[in-house]
Amino acid sequence: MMDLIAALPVVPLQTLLVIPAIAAVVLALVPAYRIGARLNVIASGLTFLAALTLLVHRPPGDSGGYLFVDDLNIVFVVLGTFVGFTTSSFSASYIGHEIEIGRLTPLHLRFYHGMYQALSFAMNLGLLADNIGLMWVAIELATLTTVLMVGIYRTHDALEAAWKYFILGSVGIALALFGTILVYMAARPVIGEGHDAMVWTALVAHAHAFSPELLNVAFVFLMLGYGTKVGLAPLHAWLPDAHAEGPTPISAVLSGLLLNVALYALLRFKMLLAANPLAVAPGPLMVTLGLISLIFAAFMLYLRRDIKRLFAYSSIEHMGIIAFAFGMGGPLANFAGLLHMTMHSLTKSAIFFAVGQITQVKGTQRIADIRGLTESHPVLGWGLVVGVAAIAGLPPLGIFTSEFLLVTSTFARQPLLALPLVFGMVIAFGALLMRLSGIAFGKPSPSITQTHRISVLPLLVHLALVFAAGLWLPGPLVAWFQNVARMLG
Amino acid sequence: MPIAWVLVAVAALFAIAALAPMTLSRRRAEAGTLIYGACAAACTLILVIALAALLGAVDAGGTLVLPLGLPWLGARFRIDALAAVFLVLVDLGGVAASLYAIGYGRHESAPGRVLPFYPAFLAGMNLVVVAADAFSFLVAWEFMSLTSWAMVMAHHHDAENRRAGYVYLVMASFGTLSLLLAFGLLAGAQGDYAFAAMRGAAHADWVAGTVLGLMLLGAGSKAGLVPLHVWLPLAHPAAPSHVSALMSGVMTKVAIYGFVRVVFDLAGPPAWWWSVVVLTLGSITAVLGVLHAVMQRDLKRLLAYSTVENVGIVFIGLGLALAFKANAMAGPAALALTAALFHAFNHSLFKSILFFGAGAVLTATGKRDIEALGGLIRRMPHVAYAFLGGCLAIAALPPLNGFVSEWMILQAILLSPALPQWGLKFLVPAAGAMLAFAAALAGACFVRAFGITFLGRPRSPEAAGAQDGDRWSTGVMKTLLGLCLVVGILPNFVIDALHPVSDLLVGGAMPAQSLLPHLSIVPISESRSSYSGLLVFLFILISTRLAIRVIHDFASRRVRRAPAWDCGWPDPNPATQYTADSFAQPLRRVFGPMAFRSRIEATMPPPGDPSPARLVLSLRDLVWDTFYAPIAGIVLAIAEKLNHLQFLTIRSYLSLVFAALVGLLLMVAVWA
Amino acid sequence: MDRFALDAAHMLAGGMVLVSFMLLYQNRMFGLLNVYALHAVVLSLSVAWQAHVQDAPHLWVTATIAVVLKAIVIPVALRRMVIRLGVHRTIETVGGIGPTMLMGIGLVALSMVVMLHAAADADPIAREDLALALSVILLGLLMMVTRHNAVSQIVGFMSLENGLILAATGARGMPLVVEISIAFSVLVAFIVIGVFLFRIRERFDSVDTQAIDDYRGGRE
Amino acid sequence: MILDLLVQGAQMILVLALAPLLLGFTRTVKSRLLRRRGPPVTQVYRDLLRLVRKEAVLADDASWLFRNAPYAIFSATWVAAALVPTFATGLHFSWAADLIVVTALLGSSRFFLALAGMDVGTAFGGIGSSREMLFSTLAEPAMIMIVFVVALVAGSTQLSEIAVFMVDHATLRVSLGLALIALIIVALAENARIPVDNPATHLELTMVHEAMILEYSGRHLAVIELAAALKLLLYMSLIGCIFVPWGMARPSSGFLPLVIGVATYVVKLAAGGFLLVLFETSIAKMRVFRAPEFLGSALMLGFLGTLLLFVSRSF
Repeated sequence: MMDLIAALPVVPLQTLLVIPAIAAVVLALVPAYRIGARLNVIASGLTFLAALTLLVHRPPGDSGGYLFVDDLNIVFVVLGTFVGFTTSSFSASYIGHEIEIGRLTPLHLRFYHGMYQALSFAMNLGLLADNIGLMWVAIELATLTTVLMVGIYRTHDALEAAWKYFILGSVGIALALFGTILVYMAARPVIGEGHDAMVWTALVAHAHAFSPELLNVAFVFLMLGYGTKVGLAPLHAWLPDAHAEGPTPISAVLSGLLLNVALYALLRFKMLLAANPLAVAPGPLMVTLGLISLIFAAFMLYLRRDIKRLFAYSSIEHMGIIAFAFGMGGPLANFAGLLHMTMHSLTKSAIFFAVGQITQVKGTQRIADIRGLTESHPVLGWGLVVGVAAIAGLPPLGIFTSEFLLVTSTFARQPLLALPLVFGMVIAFGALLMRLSGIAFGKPSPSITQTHRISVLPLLVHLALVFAAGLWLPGPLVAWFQNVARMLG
Repeated sequence: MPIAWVLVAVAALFAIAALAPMTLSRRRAEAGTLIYGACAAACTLILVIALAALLGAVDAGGTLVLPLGLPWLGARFRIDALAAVFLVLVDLGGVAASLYAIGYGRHESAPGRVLPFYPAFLAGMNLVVVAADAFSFLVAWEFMSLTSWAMVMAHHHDAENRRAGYVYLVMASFGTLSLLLAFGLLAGAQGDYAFAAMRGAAHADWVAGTVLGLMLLGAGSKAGLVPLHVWLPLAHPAAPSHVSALMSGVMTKVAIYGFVRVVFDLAGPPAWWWSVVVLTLGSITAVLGVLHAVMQRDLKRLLAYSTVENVGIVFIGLGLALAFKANAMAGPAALALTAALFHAFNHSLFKSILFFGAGAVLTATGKRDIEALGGLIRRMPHVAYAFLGGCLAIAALPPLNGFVSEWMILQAILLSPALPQWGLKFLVPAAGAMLAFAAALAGACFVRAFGITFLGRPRSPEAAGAQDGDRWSTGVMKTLLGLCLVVGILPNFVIDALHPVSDLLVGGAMPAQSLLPHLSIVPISESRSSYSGLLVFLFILISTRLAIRVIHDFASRRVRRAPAWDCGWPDPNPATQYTADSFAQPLRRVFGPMAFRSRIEATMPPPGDPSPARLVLSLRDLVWDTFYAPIAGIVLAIAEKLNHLQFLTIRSYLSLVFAALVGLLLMVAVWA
Repeated sequence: MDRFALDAAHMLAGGMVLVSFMLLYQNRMFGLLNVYALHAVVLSLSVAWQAHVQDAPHLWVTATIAVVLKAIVIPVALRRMVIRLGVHRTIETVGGIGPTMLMGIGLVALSMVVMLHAAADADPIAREDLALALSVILLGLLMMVTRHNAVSQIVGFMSLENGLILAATGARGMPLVVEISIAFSVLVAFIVIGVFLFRIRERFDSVDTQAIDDYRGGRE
Repeated sequence: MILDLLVQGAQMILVLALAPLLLGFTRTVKSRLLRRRGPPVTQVYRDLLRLVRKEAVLADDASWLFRNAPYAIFSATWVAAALVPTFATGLHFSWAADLIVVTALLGSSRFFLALAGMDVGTAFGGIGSSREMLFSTLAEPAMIMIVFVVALVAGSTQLSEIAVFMVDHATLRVSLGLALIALIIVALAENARIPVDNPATHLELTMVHEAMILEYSGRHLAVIELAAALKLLLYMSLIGCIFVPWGMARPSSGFLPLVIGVATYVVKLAAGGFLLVLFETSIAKMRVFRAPEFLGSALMLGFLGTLLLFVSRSF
């Protein structure tokens, strides 16, 4: 076994960027949307495989200090590419139906697929970048591509959502860039002018010598800039609309990947600050924003009438929990944060897979018009029930584990912080369950089409993973996470 | 190693649950029989193991660690005396319910929504009891809630049931989160979640006190402690009857297990004021529960409320045990604890009978409203017979088992003047009065329940055309009744079986009972008090036979059937019978105003006007009005307020960002 | 570095702040666009000066981009759009010009306090530039927040970008990648804005974001 | 041993034999007090015999419960009565059950009586049962409180022990006084005496006990009547054994004490019966919904007594 692994070729990091980049160009040119969809799946699959090899062989970062891998970003890369892969296979069947009912034209789809690969290119770049400037560029690219995809339906609401996303996003861009500049300013006296002063590895190495005040100001800007992308309240405004109005696969990608990438950037800079003893601890800031987002989103869940918006808000809520966890810091909380993030990506994208088909078979996104799914579409219905149970943190599903660790460790360390946390969780649970019992139970509402079998697969795969993780976490993964948790301090 | 076998059986239950859907799709007809039969077998296995472990036939010590759950901890399972007792309780109920369901399940309208969850539910309850670390305990605990919720939602077309399920699961997860906090405190910042470690660690007073509070919230909400009981009378009736029986008879006991496990075992030595809290809550729960029960018209809801009452009685016993334990009075503590556990066991027996009976009535007539029943004793003699027995037992009448446990609790109360604390001196007799009051009310409640449902004349055509329960159900009910009787007349052996538990938890035990003359039980000393169920039973038996014999020898045997006399005004119309509401009227008139803020509007037509007079009766659940309605209102109000943020203009969103930025910059400026 | 270079850099950066205030002061559409052009010009001057002082040739590129794109192309394009879409020529503001100006002054003070305090050990020129750049950024943001219609919001956003460039150029030896990214982002930003304005125009006759926001009554 | 068994048996027979006599005695005395000649003391025996000889008329839809309830009622009451020491303490089976059990046994007989009342499905039966249960919800806790008082004073719930204790250290205690009053109130209510209920009434709307047995006739009625008589006797002897326990024979103490015991017992019963009648003739029956307050006062008294004992053992 081991020698087999050893026999695997060392895949240079660039492949993770080259595959999607080429695919983007190709897909933009392929006229037939079915082929395009397949190619999309294949490309994403290849990217995922390439990412998997990182687990066994870790190629050295390139000499120029542009790309690098460490434990932290491998976690994100593998997770991201996997979700990207499953989502692409879901989208393959999703868009088929969109074409049938004529919401999209093949021309749109060329654009769509191109953008999809461009997005995954941008996200991989952002995750692997060793240069904070490069990371910034990548994340902005990712934002812009998603903006374009959110607007793809060209309905009034879609455009308006995209517009809002774009404006708020670009302000976020600006703030994040200023933060980056400040970090450079802080690094320059120590590392010296030029490229090195933006290389992550070098930065962390010398962070202790940086001017703490400058770092504080920088983190304020970075927190707000990237926090906008993470969707933390009060910077969240773009998120619900973008989720609700874009094509559902994009909603899945947004919740499952993009938020994580932004979060990753935040974590990087948090580590930078943590490395500097004199700088203010970034923890309290993240904890505060996390709690605000959690409780705010929890209350917002109650009056939602649009099913996709509902789950978008639940994404805000969970981002809040994750930010809270990382803000708390410490081995347990960080572990919980990582686990929660992973589980949330899997679960939330699974939910959006289900929601995508539900909206297609019921022909509406209005929660009030969707009833009795467990009766009319058992697989979808129970799939949604399991998904919501998972997202609500019920055992034996993955998120329960992370919430267990988070709540218990927090209450033991900071009892007063645990109370608002639990409060928010209960409130959110009440809302989600209220909606669920309406959607999944009761007399079925009329449906316009039947569900297509194939696209149930990604949903089931994700749920199976979440379920397995709730019962049993593989040892290596745990060691890995604990390792990263220690890294995060 | 017994624990291994238990886990095997649990795994088998999970397997059954997993196979249920395909069994359903294949051979729909026998699916129920197969699955319930298999469940019964698995539960029997666990039951045997647990009994063996309890009676010391096998050595149950030792923790089994599976590589599941938290990776660095593993899932730990262990059977100690306490666990063994509750395993017996759980699986006795499980076996009974499964066998009953073999017959009852045939009438289930939506088997697909019950069969897959039922085995999982059983498995969950078993796992809670054997879990030996916080994580697996909580997973099993919440899994138990989840599966039972799924079965509450089985008949989901009825909006009432959906509401019940909603309230239930929200309360359940609230409870779980409080348990989470409790375990967080016990585990400490290092996060050592194994029970062994928690037991070993020394906890500060405030920690232990907080843990007690959290347990009352967490376990109390699941057990149905007032004011956390509101979900119970909604959810228990909503589920299919055999599941209701499990939820009422067994799941509440699992909750009690959780409470006992943490408060008596893990949280360290109790402070005396703990008992004040527990006793107060217990007494209030007992009385309020039964008062509500007397007023109910829905048979299953009545039973659910009476479950609340019995949980209260158990908690009274636990409170006494805490008081004695805090004052290092091992003997009395053992008596109180034994009594509490004994009552929990008894309740699981007769509450199962009663819910089974309710289920049989429901299938036979399709009605849960007792106002529409009546006269079933003639149509369903077997069910009626078992149900009557259950009523006698739950009304704490000798020689059945309900009486013994309550008698023991009273004996424990009689020992409490020795307690030094003044607060307890005042509280304990009050608790005793409440207990007696609750018991008496329970008598009234079940006279009403049985009398209206089974006696008199049928009040609806369905009731008139009812068929008796099938062989399985009636068989199970009668067996359980027999068990009630045996336990009632031979309590000695149960008490001795509970010996190791009290040793484990309060470091003392009642004197051994089995070998006393005439099999009587003696809580403390012969001169204080003693009770021999066997003798009383024989007495009654002999005197009854004697009376009958004498009468039949010397009296005339002639019997004539005639219309009822009824003071000379017999009226064949069943509507002239006393109704459930009119039966409850005197009690309502005495206790209603304070307990339910009951109001009656009577509108009389003027004299000479033939139109009917109407009487509108309104009862309110004060707990709901005072706690839950406001909370719900507040939450929705806040949601409404915040919801405006959904409709702001982009500019206002930007100004939010702007404000955040400026605020943070100011902060930095001020700090740095 | 000699005194004069420092003062000149200050002068230019300060000039940008001043122009930002002028932007805030404007209440006529065309006036706004003109002032924005001026803003871009000053920016390019300052960038050029930095290029000269730091003798960093690549900064000249940035300077030219600034002049060409921001001082000429964009204002012209926007002016066209305003005319074609018939956006009404006055800018309605939130809470009047006066208070806005006051707030602006407060923001400048804030940024001074923050940066001068924070970057105490950075070299003086960079420090001053950062302080002024931050104030430009904040003023740009303030403008976006206090203006109702899309064009002036876009202008506000772009002045914000100018502030960024000022900051970036102020930071000595900041690698090329950054300018590229800025130019690139501004470019994309503008294109996308253009695309959006166009699409939005398809749907209704005004690019007033207020109108967009009005349109969404009752969706939820 | 044998003697003990004999004594126990004798007691069971004795109570059975004396019960109707006591009832008849009270009736006679009552009518005398009311200046009537009244029936002879043995009238109750005759009534019972007549009823036994008559045929039993069952309502059309009376169930098996209706036919068996009388025996259950009777046996429960009888056992209870047999467990209360009358003329001798330390009865052989006394430790088989204590005062609480006695209370509970009476409870079960009431349970069956109430069910029997509802079986035929007449309005009157229902009224009777519901009111009976209402009274019991107050009378039973009161009884338990009384048990508490006595048990805390005597340190036992065993009637024999209590009796012995009372004889040995006879002291005046406030609590005991309260308990006595409470017990009398409970006894009046339980035996359907004035002022709670009127054993002689046939004005339907006011009756409680009579309403429940309205449908009974023949031997069933006889058994129930006998049970009622037993109950009266039981309460009398209960009061006697707790509060005036003098003259009882100690366990296995020769023959003479037994004779004395029986004699004193009869005297006690007579006195009790006379006092009861005196009380009844001197007050009027109260409305049904005053009764709960009446019983509630008993509960309060009992609780007060218990509280006093808990708070300090010197009362």
